[in-house]
Amino acid sequence: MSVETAPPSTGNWFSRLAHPGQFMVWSGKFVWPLAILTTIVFGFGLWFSLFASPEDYQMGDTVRIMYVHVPNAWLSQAVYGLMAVSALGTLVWRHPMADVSMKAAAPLGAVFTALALYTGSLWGRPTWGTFWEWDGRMTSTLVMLLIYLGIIALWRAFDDQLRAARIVAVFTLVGAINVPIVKFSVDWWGGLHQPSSVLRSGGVSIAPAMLTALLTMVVAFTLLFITLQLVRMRSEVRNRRIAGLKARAARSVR
Amino acid sequence: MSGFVALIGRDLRLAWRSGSDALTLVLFFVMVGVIVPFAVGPDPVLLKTLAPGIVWIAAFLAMLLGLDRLFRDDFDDGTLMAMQHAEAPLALLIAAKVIAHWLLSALPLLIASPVLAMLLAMDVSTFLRTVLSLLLGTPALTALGTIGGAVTVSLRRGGLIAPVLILPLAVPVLIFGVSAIAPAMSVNSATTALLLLGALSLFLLVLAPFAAALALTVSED
Amino acid sequence: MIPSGANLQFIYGAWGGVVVATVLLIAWIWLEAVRTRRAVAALEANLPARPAEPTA
Amino acid sequence: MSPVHGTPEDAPPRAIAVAGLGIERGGRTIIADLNFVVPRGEAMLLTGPNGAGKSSLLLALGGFIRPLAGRIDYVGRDAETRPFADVHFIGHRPAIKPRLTARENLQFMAALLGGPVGDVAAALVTVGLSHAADLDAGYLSAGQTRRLALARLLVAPRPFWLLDEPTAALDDEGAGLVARLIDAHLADGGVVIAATHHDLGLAANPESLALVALE
Repeated sequence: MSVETAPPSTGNWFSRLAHPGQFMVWSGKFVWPLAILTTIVFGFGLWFSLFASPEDYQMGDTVRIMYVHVPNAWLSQAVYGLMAVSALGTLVWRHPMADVSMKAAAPLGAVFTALALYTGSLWGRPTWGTFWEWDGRMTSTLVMLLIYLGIIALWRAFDDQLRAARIVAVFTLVGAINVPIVKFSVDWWGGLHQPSSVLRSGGVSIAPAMLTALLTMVVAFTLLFITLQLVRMRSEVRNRRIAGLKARAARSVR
Repeated sequence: MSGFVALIGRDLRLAWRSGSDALTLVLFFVMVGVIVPFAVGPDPVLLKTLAPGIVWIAAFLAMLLGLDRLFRDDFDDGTLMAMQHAEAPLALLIAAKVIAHWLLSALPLLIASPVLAMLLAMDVSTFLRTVLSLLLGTPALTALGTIGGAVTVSLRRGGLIAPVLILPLAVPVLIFGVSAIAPAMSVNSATTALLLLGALSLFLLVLAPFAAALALTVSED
Repeated sequence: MIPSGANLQFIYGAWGGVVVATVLLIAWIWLEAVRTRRAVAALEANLPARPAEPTA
Repeated sequence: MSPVHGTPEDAPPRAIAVAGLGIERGGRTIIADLNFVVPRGEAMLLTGPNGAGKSSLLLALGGFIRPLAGRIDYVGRDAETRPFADVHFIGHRPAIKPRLTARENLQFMAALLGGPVGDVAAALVTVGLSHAADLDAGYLSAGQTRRLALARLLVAPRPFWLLDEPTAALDDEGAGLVARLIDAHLADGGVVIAATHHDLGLAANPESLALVALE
């Protein structure tokens, strides 16, 4: 199935806007502006978090790890949320770009979740004394990473990516329903065995300067995700075009 | 001889292109390790003593999980029949399959084992001994897996029977494997376990290609 | 002021890791974009006579 | 590996001889007391309704099924080749991996089936797949996949051919290709036994053996 470039005549502007051919047209205009905006916000973020914010009275400078940990932890949830919405888009509204966005987001979600785990374990290291502590929130992030990697493995298990889209969408939705349950049970399990650690009780008093740094970093990472997601979606649309062209090349007259 | 090399190359290229088999195996291996603390509690001291056993059970199950796919695809698309008519004897081709299967299942597990070691609070020396025992033990699991895969290839529902069939035969591998690491063992009995494990692997590596070849030729199309 | 204090190596470790990972991620996605753009161009360039059926 | 291109006069005797052959499938005897000889340079077509045992006979000839009774002799098979390393068996399943390109599939087959290194590129041209050589085989149509399977006959020359409905999924042009391949092989002194539903249009009119569905 090669990607038609002519947009369907009927349908509201939303479905016309999201038509693969049209998507490639308007998304192209957004990539570089978004990239520049992301760099600027990161500039501010770095300035705030490394220089223009005070130490924590308890942890001293170790708190600065928070500025990279929290954004990644937030994105690990947000990206899955986007994938769940895209899954709905694929199954319910049959949106042509929905499965493209779902497939593009999976590896990004996995990377952000892995970074959340990495920074979390380093942040906890001074207090725990080991790189890994079966703390409730950290463990649920680990389970989240396994779900992401499972979805990536599921995508790669199919030869035909179009048939795969709907099946992966079903699993993503099932996952979306179960993620809150997993998080609750793991947190509960964590609480069972652990005196509340600094991470859990949010013992960090957020000074105003810290808050601005944290929010700026969250916005910066989110913009980074949006830019990368857009570029990955464009590549995915091209991958489908390649598959279509190859199929036509095989059938073309010798 | 060229068939031997071509088969290994083909299997590695196929696995590289899809990549999902190796990733699934590693995920299964890590997941078995991750769920144990949920069951027995996160106490690092307890986990540390159980760690060698957990890592071995995880590798053991992951290897058995992967064996059904060994011949399934080749059987379904007719390549197995071509292999029976190959220039090289079938046993030699199966030896190539054993090597390819080891590279695609045991090696990813070895590479992923540090993750499990960290999760289970293993100290470095125990971890190194675990990797050594896995290195010596997994060839035996691959060899047994090959026999299991060949015996059940023609079964429509072979997927489940193969691991159950092979598990009892693989118990010695688990016993020697874990005892080669367990801190309680004295040094020389640990090394004896390691040597026995190596011997077991060598023996099974020699036996498997012929046994599997026989199983495949006998399982009429 | 530049971060200082006891657990310096963890701060640098965390930030360093994130920076390296982000750079690698951007590089991989950039290469993927370039690869697919070139592949489409190549395939479209030597697409033989357009077969009869529309490209539906 | 005896070269296929033995000169006709002093060519060593070569044939597939079957005597008193009995085959049972799924508890039913479907072939009983079958006798025939297909000498060098000759082809034999197996015809008959589905379930008459055409495929089973070919599987038995290919050594995949052990016959109930009787003997199958490959006359002229030289001592040092492995029993079936001089037989090409092409059944319904093409032995093609969708994720490998057409060229990679054929290169693997050439290495697997051994023999003098047949030229993969030339074989792809002969079967009309040169334009799709570097495409994943998953993109090929059923007919093209069948051609790729047939290309195996060219890259690893072997005297005995067992073909189960070689023209399945092929258009007329494809069927013409099969006829040309078989004619060339017979001219080289090869032996071909093929199960087919319709006339293959071979140059020399081949013997044909109509298998009748037993009881």
